Amino acid sequence: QDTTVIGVSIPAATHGWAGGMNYHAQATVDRLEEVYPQLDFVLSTASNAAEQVNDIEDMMATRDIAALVVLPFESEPLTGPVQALSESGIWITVVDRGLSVEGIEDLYVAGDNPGFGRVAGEFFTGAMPDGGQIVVLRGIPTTIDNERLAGFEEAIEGSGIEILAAEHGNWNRDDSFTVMQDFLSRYPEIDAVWASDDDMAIGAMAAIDAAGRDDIQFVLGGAGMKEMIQRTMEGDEMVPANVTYPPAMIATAIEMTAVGVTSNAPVSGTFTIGSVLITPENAEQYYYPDSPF
Amino acid sequence: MTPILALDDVSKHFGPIEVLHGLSFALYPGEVHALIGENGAGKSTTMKILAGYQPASSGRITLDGAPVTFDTMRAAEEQGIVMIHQEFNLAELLTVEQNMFLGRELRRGPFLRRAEMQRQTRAQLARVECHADPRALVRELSNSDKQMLEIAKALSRDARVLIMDEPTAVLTNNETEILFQQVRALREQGTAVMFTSHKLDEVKAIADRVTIMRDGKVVFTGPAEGLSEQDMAEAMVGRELSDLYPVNPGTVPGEVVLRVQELDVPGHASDIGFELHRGEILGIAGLVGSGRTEAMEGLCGLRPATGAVEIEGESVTIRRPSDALDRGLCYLTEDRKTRGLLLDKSMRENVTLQALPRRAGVMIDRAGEERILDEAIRDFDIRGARGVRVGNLSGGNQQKLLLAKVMQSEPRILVTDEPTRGIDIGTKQQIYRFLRGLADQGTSVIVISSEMQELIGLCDRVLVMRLGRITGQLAGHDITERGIVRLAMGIAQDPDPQTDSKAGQGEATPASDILDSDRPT
Amino acid sequence: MTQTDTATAKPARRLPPMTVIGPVVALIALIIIGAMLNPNFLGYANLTNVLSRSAFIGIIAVGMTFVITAGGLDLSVGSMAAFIAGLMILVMNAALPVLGVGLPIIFLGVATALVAGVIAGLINGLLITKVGIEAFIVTLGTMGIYRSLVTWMADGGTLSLDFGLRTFYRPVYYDGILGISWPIIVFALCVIVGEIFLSRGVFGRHVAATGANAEVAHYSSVNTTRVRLATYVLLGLLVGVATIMYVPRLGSASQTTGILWELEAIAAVIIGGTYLKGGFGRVWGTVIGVLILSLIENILNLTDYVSPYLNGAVQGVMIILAVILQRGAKTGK
Amino acid sequence: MTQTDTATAKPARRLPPMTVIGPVVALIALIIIGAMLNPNFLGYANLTNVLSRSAFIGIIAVGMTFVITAGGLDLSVGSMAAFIAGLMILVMNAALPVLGVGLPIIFLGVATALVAGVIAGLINGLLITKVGIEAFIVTLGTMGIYRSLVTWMADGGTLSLDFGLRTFYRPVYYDGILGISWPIIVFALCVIVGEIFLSRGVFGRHVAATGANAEVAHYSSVNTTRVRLATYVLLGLLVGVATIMYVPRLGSASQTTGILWELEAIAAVIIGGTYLKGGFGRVWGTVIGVLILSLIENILNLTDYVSPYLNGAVQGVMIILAVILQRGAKTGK
Ligand SMILES: Nc1ncnc2c1ncn2[C@@H]1O[C@H](COP(=O)(O)OP(=O)(O)OP(=O)(O)O)[C@@H](O)[C@H]1O
Ligand SMILES: Nc1ncnc2c1ncn2[C@@H]1O[C@H](COP(=O)(O)OP(=O)(O)OP(=O)(O)O)[C@@H](O)[C@H]1O
Ligand SMILES: [Mg+2]
Ligand SMILES: [Mg+2]
Repeated sequence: QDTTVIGVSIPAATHGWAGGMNYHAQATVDRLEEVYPQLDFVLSTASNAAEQVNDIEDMMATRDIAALVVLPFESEPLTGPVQALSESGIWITVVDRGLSVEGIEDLYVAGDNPGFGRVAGEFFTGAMPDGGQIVVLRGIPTTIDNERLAGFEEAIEGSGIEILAAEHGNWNRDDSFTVMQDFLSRYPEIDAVWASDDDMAIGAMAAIDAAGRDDIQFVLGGAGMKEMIQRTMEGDEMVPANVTYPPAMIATAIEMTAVGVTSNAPVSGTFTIGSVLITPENAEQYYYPDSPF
Repeated sequence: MTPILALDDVSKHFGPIEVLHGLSFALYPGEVHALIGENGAGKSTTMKILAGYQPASSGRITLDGAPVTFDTMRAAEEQGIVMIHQEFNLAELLTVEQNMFLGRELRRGPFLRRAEMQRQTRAQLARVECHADPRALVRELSNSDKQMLEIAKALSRDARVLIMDEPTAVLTNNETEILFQQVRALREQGTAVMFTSHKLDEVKAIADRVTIMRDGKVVFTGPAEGLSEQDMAEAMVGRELSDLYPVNPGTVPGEVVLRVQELDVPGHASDIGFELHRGEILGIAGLVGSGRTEAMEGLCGLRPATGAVEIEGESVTIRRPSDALDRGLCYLTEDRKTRGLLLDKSMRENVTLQALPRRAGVMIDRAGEERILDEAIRDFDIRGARGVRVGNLSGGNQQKLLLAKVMQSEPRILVTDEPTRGIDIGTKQQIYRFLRGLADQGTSVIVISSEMQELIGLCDRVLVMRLGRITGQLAGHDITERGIVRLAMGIAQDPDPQTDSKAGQGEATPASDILDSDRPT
Repeated sequence: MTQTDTATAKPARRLPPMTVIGPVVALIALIIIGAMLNPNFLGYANLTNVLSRSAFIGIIAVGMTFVITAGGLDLSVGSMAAFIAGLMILVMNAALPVLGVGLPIIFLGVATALVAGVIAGLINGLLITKVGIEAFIVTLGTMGIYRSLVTWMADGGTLSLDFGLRTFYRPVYYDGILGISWPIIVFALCVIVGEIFLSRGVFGRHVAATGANAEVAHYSSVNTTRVRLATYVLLGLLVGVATIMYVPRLGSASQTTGILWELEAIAAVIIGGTYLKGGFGRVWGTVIGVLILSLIENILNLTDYVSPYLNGAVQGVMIILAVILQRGAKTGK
Repeated sequence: MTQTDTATAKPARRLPPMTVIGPVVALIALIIIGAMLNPNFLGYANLTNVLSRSAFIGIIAVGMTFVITAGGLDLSVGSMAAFIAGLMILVMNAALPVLGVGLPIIFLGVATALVAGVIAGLINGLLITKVGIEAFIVTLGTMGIYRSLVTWMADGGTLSLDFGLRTFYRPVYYDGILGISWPIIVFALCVIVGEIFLSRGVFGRHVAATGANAEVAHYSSVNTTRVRLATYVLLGLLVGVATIMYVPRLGSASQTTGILWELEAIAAVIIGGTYLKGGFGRVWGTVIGVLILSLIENILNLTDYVSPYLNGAVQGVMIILAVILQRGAKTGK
């Protein structure tokens, strides 16, 4: 029996969210290989765009892939190579970050980065109707981070909420701990923190705890790390909410691709996985105790 | 006649310390000029100033009567002034040919003419009867080959002035003779040659004029004619020199303290066996490359070796130098620059380095170190500023420091390899007395030396090595140059010089010149 | 032979005073700048923050000073720290059901970190000294290996210490005595002991001798192999110590833990005046190097004058400037 | 005494054969492993891919061979490549309205890259040779600076070449002559010219002499300052060349471009047998080093035996093994 090979190319686990995404990719591949004996998967992780292009080229040249699930490290550099694959008749599933040319992919499972920022911003305007002073921790300098911040700024415009400062915490607990410590030294009065990511929120909260500051009302993270969801669920006032950006979207994409390749089910199109606000009320729905993230 | 190159009232100081005081000195075409003096007198410094390697602090340098300043060595070299340094000036990782032509490669456009350079290198080396392969790495050469390479390199530069700083220190008599032939040829062509040496017989043999320095001043300049070795020595040292070698008390040697059997140093020496008695000075003679150094380094745990070693009746295993040191066995290397001293460190750190674990335990007592250094400077008459980087000490003073360093670990068996290389005659005398004094106090001493007179004058007994094996031993009045040479050349397998004197004559042609030079002790 | 990159002719003086004053001046300049830019800069809280978080790199840099002085280099320390942190967390979490929350489990964690550090140092050291491969290559290799192992142990995610345990262990980072936090105390101890041993101990002398000229050291009965090995083991041990301080801070380890710590530690050592080619090192200089690096970051976070995108550029310029200041004397000639 | 015992004179071997055979054996072993694991490994498509993408690091590593042989080091090349790529893209995009799509704008981009590379190399070189700071520190500093600058130029995101321009420029990476792609051709040219100049050129000889013993070289009238400066400029130029090949491939530059290239290039140089301390280098060895590194990555992509989390570990082990193989002879003693 002929096996069909599906390539999965994703960024390496260089921060918590990506780690979760890696976990889901790996788990899905393992599971689907059992479910579909006729399918074979190639999973590779890259730590920059050039490496990801290498991986894709290798899949193409040596593994005869019939479909590619790709979460582009960056959109621009991956567009050309993925387009080349698409033109040679390979099924393309793009996840999270769209390519810069439309119509290349057969299936697009999209995260919504501006939406992620906007939902967070809307939470802030709701939680701080009288305005206030906040600090922002940003991720690794990338287009994604820029989009999120833009969405956030747009949402809080005119609400009286003022961003005192924004520095890069690189989606990293240690870096955000450091940055937050310094923010605390710098500003005697901070009302809230948009940490934009749960790893960074953990670092920031550790710094706030250690400083014993009680002026900060809450820290909003993002991406739905299980520890943070749990705290929201339990009604922790520091963590009143979260914004989803599920790393599990890669699992959805791989599954749909497997279905698309093995059957004639109509799976092509665009599936946007919007960011939603998690509050103590709906937190239970988003709590996956078994995920590493 | 105007001198080619002259110094006029030149002074030189390093920081606050003045090492040359108002030196005046002239070098004429077609002469061989020897510059001699005690260690640290300033010979090397003078030469470096002449050759443009270092600027003078004050005074004038004149070339063909006109004042010059050499900004770079290149400028000096363009004027035909070439210098051979006291320290090797070769890049060890490069080949012979690369070193020979370094900085003046033969080229065709941007490319090298390697075949031509190799050919010329071979030719230049042949001139000084050196047979090193032009493609060999310099670090694989013996010290004497390195020196011959430096000489060949200097000779190849068509110098008007050739300055050589102790060129013969690591050379054999034979090689020295080859060098001197070249020097005589240069003299014929009108080249001015200047050199230093602590071997006064060489000075006597080749120099036309002699300049003697003491403490950074010229104390004598004049024709070599009529100047005896004794005169030179006394002018250098500034005191009367009695017998160079100490009196051998001739006491009966004590019990055996070191017994070596079947010592093998792979690739260098094999089946080395001998005994060493308490209070004895044992010489080891042999041609260069006969494996003396390697055999003793093997014995002292400095390189891999196998064999049975007994110290003071106890069988011992020596795997690393610290094992040897624990047994009171200590080795003084022949190569002070790369194996002996940390050139970038001060005297204090060097002098205590070997003895530290024994003397200090865990922490170092700085004040104690300073005291040790005081003593060492006094006992070994080390001259040079106290805080100076050891690499800036004069060559001879480095050698004295090395000796002081080794003595810090209070060896009961001391192996010295070429202990007087580059040492002035006055200090040599002190070192000989020192070694004899050690022996008298019950220390056993092994002396490896390429100077036969030294072995004859100093040792109670001499072992001779050839091709990595001991070929015989001589004791007491049998220690003669003739006897040593025979064993070293493999002419006589029997240590008794009488029985084979006829048998050896036939094939001894290569050694005949040395046999003729045999002098009574 | 060790040929210094810069020096052709060597100055006759031993150490130009600038190499001593340089780093201190740079540090003072930074402190003044910081104080001018932000009044809180010199406050107790900020200074404690900066010093505490400098402690990890600082402790590692003390060990790195020994390694570099002996003529070596270690690129693996950052990954090693991440790996040890991950291992510690795994071991403590696994032992929790048996030992429960309490001092014994902390000691188990501490022991794990120290033993793992020593073994990791030993592996680097043996490959370098016994197998005879360049330190650069060995530690580049182990850097990849440890980084990869921690990713694998964490399944690509984050390893987190059990919450109860974390609460119990936390004070090791945040508390202290007399208002001085533990990391600062441990750092200070490492520095004092390190400085004394490097500048006045026989071991330190042997380290410098080995770095200055290994052959001379060998002929002086110094067991250079053992000395070099010991520096790597010491460094491994100190990475372990740093990790013991690091884990209670956030209670987690992931593949981003300790990234670029190696470069920061090496930079601190060199800014402090230790010779990269070996032969001379000083621990107190390293401390100043560490503080300079931390303060630059701190000052950048305390001000808005520089686009956050350019933080790296400012750091780069400052590192070069700090060293220029120190090498001032050399440049002069 | 009299004359040398010729019998013990060493044969004039140049290099222990293992240092020559070692890297080649490692490479062949990898090729065999690859071929066994996947039948497509030796296919035209895969080989072209591997060789083309090796070209960037390869071209840079050729320059790095010169720098290291002269006793230097450059940690900034990866960031420098990112910076130059960013600059090239900015310049080309800005010139587009004036020049339009066509060869002139490509030439403008090429010129930008080459000039920027030379200037960047010059800056590193001048700081190292004239100001006299350790290469490690200077290039660590400039590494941060370039990385930061590219982030800043891209405003934290990605700089992208105009799409039309990209389509026009793309063939520079993907096309070639006689089925050999341009990057491979350019790489091969750099290697051949580099090898000839290093092993047979006057410049190469001076580079080796400077690295072997700068003092001796200086006393032999080699202008060591200029030689060292020239190696950094050459490296900068080659980084420019590599960037010219890189930009058409991805059409973009961001702060992740060229990350860790410096370590990869240095590793390739050392695996190839060049001495990290300087004095001896060989370009052909570097090529083998580059290929070994690329093939390891390629082979890891060809198979599923290793968890992707452990790729780094496998690479680390392989790098160390490759060097052990080469140093085999040394270990023997
Ligand atoms: N670069 C330097 N810095 C400081 N002192 C120096 C330097 N070079 C030489 N000296 C000192 O100058 C003095 C003269 O040294 P020099 O090398 O000229 O002696 P020398 O006559 O050649 O002795 P030797 O016979 O031992 O070679 C010594 O005291 C030495 O320590
Ligand atoms: N540093 C070195 N590197 C490589 N080879 C060396 C080195 N030193 C000596 N050799 C080689 O080892 C051999 C024996 O050494 P060496 O000449 O030191 O013997 P020796 O009998 O001690 O003579 P001497 O002490 O007179 O030089 C020689 O052929 C020499 O070429
Ligand atoms: Mg001298
Ligand atoms: Mg010898």
